[in-house]
Amino acid sequence: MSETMSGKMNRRSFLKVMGWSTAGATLAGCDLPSTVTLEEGKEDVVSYLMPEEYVIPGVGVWYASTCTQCAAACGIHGRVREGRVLKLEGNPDASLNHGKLCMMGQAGVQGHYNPDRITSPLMRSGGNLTPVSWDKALALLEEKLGAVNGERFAWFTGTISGHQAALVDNHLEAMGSSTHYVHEVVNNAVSRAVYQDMLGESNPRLRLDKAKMIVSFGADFMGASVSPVHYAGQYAKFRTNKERGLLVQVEPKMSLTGGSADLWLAIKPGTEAVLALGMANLLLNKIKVSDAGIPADVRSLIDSHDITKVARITGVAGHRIQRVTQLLTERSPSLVLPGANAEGQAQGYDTVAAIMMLNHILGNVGKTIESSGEFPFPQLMARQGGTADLLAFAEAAKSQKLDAVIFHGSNPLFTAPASLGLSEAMASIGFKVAIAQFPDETSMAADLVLPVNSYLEDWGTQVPANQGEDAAIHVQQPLMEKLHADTRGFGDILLTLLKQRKNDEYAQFEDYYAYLRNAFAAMPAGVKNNAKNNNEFWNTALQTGVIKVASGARQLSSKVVSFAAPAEGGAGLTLIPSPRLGLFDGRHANLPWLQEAPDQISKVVWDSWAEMHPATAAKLGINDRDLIKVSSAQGNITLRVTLLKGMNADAIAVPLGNGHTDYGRYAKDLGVNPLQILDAIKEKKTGELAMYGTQVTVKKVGPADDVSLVRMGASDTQAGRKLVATIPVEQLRRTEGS
Amino acid sequence: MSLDNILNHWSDYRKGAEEGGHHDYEHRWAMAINLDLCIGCNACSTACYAENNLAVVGKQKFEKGQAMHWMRIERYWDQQELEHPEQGASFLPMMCQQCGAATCEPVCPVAATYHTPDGLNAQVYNRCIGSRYCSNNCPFRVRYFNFYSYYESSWPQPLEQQLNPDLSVRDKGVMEKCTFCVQRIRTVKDKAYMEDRKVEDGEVTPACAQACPTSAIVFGDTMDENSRVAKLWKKHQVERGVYQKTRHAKKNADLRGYRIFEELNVDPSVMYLERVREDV
Amino acid sequence: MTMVTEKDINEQIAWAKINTDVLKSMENPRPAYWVTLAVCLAMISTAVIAEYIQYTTGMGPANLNNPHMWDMYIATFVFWIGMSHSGTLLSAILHLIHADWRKPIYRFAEAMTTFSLMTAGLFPIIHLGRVWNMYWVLPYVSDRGHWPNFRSPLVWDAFAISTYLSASMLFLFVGMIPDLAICRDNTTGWRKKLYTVLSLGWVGSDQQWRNFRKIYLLMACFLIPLAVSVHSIVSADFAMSIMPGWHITTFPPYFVAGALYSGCAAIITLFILLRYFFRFEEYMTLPIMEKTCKLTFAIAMVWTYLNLVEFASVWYGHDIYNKELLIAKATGPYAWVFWTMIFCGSVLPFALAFRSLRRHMPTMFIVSLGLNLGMFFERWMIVAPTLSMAHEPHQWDVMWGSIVEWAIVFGSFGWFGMLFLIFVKVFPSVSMYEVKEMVFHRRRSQGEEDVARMTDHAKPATQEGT
Amino acid sequence: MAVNNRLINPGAGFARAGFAGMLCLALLLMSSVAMAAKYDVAPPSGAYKGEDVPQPIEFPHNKHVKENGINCMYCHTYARRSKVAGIPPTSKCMGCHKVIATDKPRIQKLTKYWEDKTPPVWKKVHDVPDFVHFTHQKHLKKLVFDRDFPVENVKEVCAFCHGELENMTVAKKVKPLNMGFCVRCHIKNKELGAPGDCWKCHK
Amino acid sequence: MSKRRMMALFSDFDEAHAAIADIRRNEVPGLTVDDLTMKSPIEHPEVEEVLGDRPVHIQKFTLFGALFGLTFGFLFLSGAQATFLVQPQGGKPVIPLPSNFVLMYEMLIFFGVWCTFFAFLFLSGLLRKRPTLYSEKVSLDQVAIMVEVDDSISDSLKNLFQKHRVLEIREEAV
Repeated sequence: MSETMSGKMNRRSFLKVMGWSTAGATLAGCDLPSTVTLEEGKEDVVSYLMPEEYVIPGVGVWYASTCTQCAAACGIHGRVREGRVLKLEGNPDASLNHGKLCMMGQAGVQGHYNPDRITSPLMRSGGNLTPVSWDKALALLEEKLGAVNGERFAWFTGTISGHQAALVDNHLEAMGSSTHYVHEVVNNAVSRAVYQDMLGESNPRLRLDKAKMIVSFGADFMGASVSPVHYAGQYAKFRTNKERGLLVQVEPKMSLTGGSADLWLAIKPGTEAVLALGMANLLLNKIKVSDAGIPADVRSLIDSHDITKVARITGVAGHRIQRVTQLLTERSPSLVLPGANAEGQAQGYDTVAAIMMLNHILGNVGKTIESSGEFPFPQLMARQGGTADLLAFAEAAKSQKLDAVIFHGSNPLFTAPASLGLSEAMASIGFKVAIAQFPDETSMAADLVLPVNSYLEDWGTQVPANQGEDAAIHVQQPLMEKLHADTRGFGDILLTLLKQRKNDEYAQFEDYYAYLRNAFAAMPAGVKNNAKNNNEFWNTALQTGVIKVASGARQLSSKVVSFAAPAEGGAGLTLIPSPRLGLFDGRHANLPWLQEAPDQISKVVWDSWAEMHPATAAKLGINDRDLIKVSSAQGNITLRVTLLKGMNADAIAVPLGNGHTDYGRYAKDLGVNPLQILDAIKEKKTGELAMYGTQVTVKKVGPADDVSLVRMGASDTQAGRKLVATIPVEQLRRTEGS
Repeated sequence: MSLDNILNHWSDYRKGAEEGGHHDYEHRWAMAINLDLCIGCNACSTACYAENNLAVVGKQKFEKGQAMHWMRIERYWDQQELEHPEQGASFLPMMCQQCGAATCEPVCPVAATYHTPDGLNAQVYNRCIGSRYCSNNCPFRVRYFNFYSYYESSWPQPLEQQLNPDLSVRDKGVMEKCTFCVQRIRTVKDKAYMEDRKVEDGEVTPACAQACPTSAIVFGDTMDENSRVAKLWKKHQVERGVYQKTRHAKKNADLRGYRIFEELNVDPSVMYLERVREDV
Repeated sequence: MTMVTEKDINEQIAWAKINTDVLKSMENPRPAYWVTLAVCLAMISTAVIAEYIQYTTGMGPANLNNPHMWDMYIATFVFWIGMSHSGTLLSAILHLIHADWRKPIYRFAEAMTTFSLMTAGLFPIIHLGRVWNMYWVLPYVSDRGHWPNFRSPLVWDAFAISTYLSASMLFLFVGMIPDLAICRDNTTGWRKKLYTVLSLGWVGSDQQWRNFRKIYLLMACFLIPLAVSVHSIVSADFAMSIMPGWHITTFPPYFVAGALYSGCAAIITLFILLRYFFRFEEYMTLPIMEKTCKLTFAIAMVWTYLNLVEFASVWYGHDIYNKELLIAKATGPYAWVFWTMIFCGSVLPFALAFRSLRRHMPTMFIVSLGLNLGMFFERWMIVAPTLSMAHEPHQWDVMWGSIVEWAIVFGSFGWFGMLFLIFVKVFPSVSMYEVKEMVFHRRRSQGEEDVARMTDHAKPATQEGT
Repeated sequence: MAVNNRLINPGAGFARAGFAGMLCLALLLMSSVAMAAKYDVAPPSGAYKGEDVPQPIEFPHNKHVKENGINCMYCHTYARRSKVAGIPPTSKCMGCHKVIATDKPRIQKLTKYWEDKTPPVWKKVHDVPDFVHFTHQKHLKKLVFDRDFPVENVKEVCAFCHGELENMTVAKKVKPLNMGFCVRCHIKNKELGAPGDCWKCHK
Repeated sequence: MSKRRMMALFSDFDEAHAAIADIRRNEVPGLTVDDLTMKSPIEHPEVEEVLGDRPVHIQKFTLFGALFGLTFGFLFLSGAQATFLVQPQGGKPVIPLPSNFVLMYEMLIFFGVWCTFFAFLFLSGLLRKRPTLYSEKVSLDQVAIMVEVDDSISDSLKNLFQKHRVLEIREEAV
């Protein structure tokens, strides 16, 4: 790959190819043939030194790779022309995303070409980070990591998988440590725990496409979730099935998925379990579905949740609950999904368990919830994260149990609630290394920053935690030469780290590319799909970007775990720090396309804002676009409010993403970060952070202002026009059959 | 020559849209967008930014209404009277509808926008003098004007390396709009020409249709009867041409296909399929 | 009740006095003149700075945006085009119908026509995104085989305005030739040289007068349909579109009426100013003022009628977009502009129906300014609300312009003022030869036998009103 | 055919000389088309006096083309496969010049480039603006391959726009390559299917 | 025989009128009305009673200009449209009659006006050198009669002028 790129056109000539300057435009308008506007000898053109046969100037070539914009790891194709990657699209060979790509994936190129990337190693000296050479940086690493006690060393990453994950494990082992904090703000860690306990598998396949009805308890599966493109593809099938699927979304704040629901119900935050119990009550006691496998304590909990009580607590009308429950039995198989709102409570585990119990009662397990099988390469599987590790890390840092930490792919200083006191705690860690692409909060607090290649210039393998129809390893290959001379691949850095510890073992690998070639060669023949030799296997893998692996068969169990009686929601306003498909947990705040893409529901751009129900706002004397102060016990944030009916009256939502104090020109000092004011409540069973459990008070501090809060779209209604026409499903059945 | 030409082809030159216009169309690119599948996720819009060198204008200019999103997702709330939007939102991907009888065309003083033999509503950036009449006469409001020169501000180095060399970066004073990714059409047509064959259905996919996670957007050539889009148009009995024609063509009023502002007789090339609602 | 019939002009006025009075008005500007000119120049320079900003940075600083691709620039363009119609009306129509009371006032009205056209012509250029390519709208020979789009009302505008500008300038110029000869004969220095060139060698021979009469008649015949067509074409900029509030059949007559209306209002304003500053009381007499006012009132009622027709047809029509827009105009954010327009355009002109008011110059001055304001708002109400509330509700927006935009709009008034101020000091703003003709014919028609002795300087010029 | 007949505007001549001139021009055009019947392509007309462009290596086109009879597409190999003709990769030069004329200073310079692994930075001589979509491959297909024009004589077709490079050393622009130049040729060759649609070239 | 140019200034039109009437009645032998020119500060169509009908040709040029504008307009527009087929149609014909008529109308007036103007310049003898025999009074309030006569009849002509209370007679030799 890198050979093909060596003869790329020189950069200046690109600029000229692209730039349509004012002067050019003006001259181009000139009409007289005598004043020829095209000058010869002004532009440079650099020939290839020795081109590959398939590289033709002026013709774009698509290369397969893997997206790392979120943890889903979709397969991508990148269009490369004259040595530059221009556009990313989904890889049709990847069964995870079937050639589709979400907005975050599309914007990957902007991360790659971002003007604010770190372009050389930075070392802290005299309080400031100053550029140093790699030699110096590596020498410091060698010195510091050599001196550290293995037990006081840790890695802190985001979701990580594939061979990089294996190498991280190896490095930890070489260091004599076992502490690998994996942190993701957008996660389903609590659900995974429940799945593990109830189904015997933490990442079962959720077959939305097989369901005839979905009841989602705030699962924003098409929005900011663990694999949005995959589930959106399944949703499309769910909707276009012979019998059009019915989506009921129950959540306190309308999510992207909620926007597409047939029935959207605003539930009081924190009362999801009550509703689930109420529905179970109806199923068992009214519809008389069998209660096989339900423990007695749970059964009595169910019986104590009669419909009137449930309706009162949750704020969901009784007849709605009855109707939805009725439909669930009529439209089998169905699927009941727990979402972030259900998980992020002090009793998140109980809530998810109550919700998943419905699947058990309805007999969905095995029908719409399938086993994802035994993945044959456990060492490559994704290390999925949550917020528990963040809390653990903060704890460890505070109690001074860490001397050296390497950060990669996660930004805990941004995502940690201020109440954890992480920034102070981290100061106690003697040596903090950030392997980072951007100057984010965490890397700017590190003692040593190693600039890493973007995923479009790097080698790697990714294993999606939630696999598509076929289990696969996704290959990540550089789509172009490094943009900045002084950045290095993550795998290469890992190898360097390992060579510093166990040189004899890793000296044979010149670089990560060599390591991967070797690792691929060592893969069992079954995976190689009858490739004649290792080279052919390698080339095929690069070409398709996907190595399909047959996963071993496995059966799901379906048992209901015991759980405690659920809480009944907070008394005041509950803060919902909602992640958006786009800026996600804030990692994409530096991508201007995503900042300029309006929020799907509230249509706000380039800002942070609070969403409230008009009735709540009226009670508090707040008008649309007012400046408000949202205060929790931990602090407050000041931002503008946008009134949205897609809210429960007891909730106030502040989307995540903005509020960076560092992160390049597009993100810095824009908006506020609601994570900062979260209470550090722990989920009782899993130790995750209960992100949706913070009670806040809201006060108006400033008048409405049209200019400060920018919303796309002038009208909330179609004003009598036939823009989005709607038909009842019966009509669809009439015309297109069912 | 002119006089000859006029006399010989007079009747041709007097043909309007009703008789198919003066073009012998090579293609008539069209779309069908299933609103029941549109989840409003913005993937299409972002893909459009990536493909078509769209400028990012920033908060202030966005506030002024100077954003450049060729493809925008409009979000409407129906059932305003309810306390909560119980049927969710209504999303509408809106881009240039490539009208057959486009109102933007006849008003351009310099013929910078015109109809191509591909059935596209072309915008020749170099010819545009920025009178903005086209945009004023567009009922869909999908033409975007370069109120500033965005080259420096929108693509600070090295972001400009991402720019697609297959189409221009527009400078200030120029109108622009969705082109159905004409550069992709052009590439595919060139390829087909080099291979002495016709363009196949599915060979051209605009960035938005390509990206759409739910495949709500179907793109193709309505002149190719076997194309997916032609079949969809036919199935939903939406015909090209003016309102009266279409209305009479529609024998089954229950069918979901419709075109926005059909009554304005602009003959859009985008057919939407109605969103389906199930009352619970 | 007996009405005192006053004479339009004192026919006893001596011809030499006419020459002296008018020529005197062209000399020795008073301080007030320089101050006004300086104000105009200041307005122009502000506008030039604004235009420079706009030229270098794009149309953005004018706060134009997606729904409001046009705004005050086009409204002001229409305003000035409308303003230009009065000169033609007074001159050509009244000439054709032999209403000789036009004679003392048509010259400045025609000058106003030309200058407002020159002002109006700037706006389509200013509002272009790529000004440097504006010549592309003209059908010129190109190596590339390009032509403009003759279907576009903007191209019609280019044709119509250039035709109208050249025709009205010619009309003004031709009508001024005998006066320029007078100037030539009574001046020295650079003025003499200028007038010698401009008078084209006019000597007043019978052959010249005969041809003069013909060309004047012919041009008047051309100008009337031209004037009507020009504003119809300007209305086509809107009426040819499909936008609600623009796509209206009555627009051409409505525009023409509005044009004549605003033109007449401006004539009254300038009439009063000239009369006051140049002491033209003997020429710009109250009876002429009254006639102008009556004409204005008549046109105001035509305009009001057409307005009501438009409202009614929209109200009873089936076009929901149009109807919505009408309601929004009257009740939405632009309501104050709309109702000011209605007040100034339809209520205020009733002041013209009162003789005592008509004859009270300060009142008339204020009323005429009110009418002008109303007509300016009318143009605003044509352009802006449609754009702010068209078919697509997602793109609705209300816009109030920016400093840059308003600076250019105000600057256009300075530009017009400057042109007019230069004109009144360089060219005779009252037609001397025609006033003489008027006096001559009036005397003759009254059967005065003693039409001789026009050189009798001894005869006192009766002060009007005494 | 019906389309092509009417695609292009010969109207530049129209206003150029009024009605009479129009008719004359029609005759002229027809006759010029007739004269070009040998190739059934009417080559574009127009001349331009280009500047001398200094190049890192003074490449002698005449030696390669005229004396050695090397086909244009041997070096500019992308012309038939892409929109750009491409500058030959250094490896291609070295293919011959590893052994041929290695004593010449120019070749030594070339060898230095090769050894340094830095291709020479040439200056673009024939350039169309960045907003123009011009494809060599389609022109070659239409003018050479589809016409059964002898490929060995392709230089005659190349010369339409690039001039007679066999008589030049370093390439020099001798045709204007502006829009009028393109359009005039497309008008003349409308029978051959030269398109007149703006969006064929403007991007 | 030598000739001389004479200019007689009258204080008003009626006297000049009477003088011309006398000349018309051949009161000065060898001089006809066709030889004289009247100059006046304002237009006096009444003078035609005695000067006789002198033809005016401007309107012919006007007609020509108007017709030219009309035909040229149509041919030009449709010619350009028919050869420039990227004409943005918007579903309308390539040669749209309504808009072409509008432009033809404008061109009719445009060419009409300019032809008329140039005809005026040409036919009124403007843009020529002014005769030296000229009085500024003519542009003020006096009426002049210009005549070029043989010396032989100059005296009788002067007498005639005197009879009509001429204010001043200027003469110059040719």
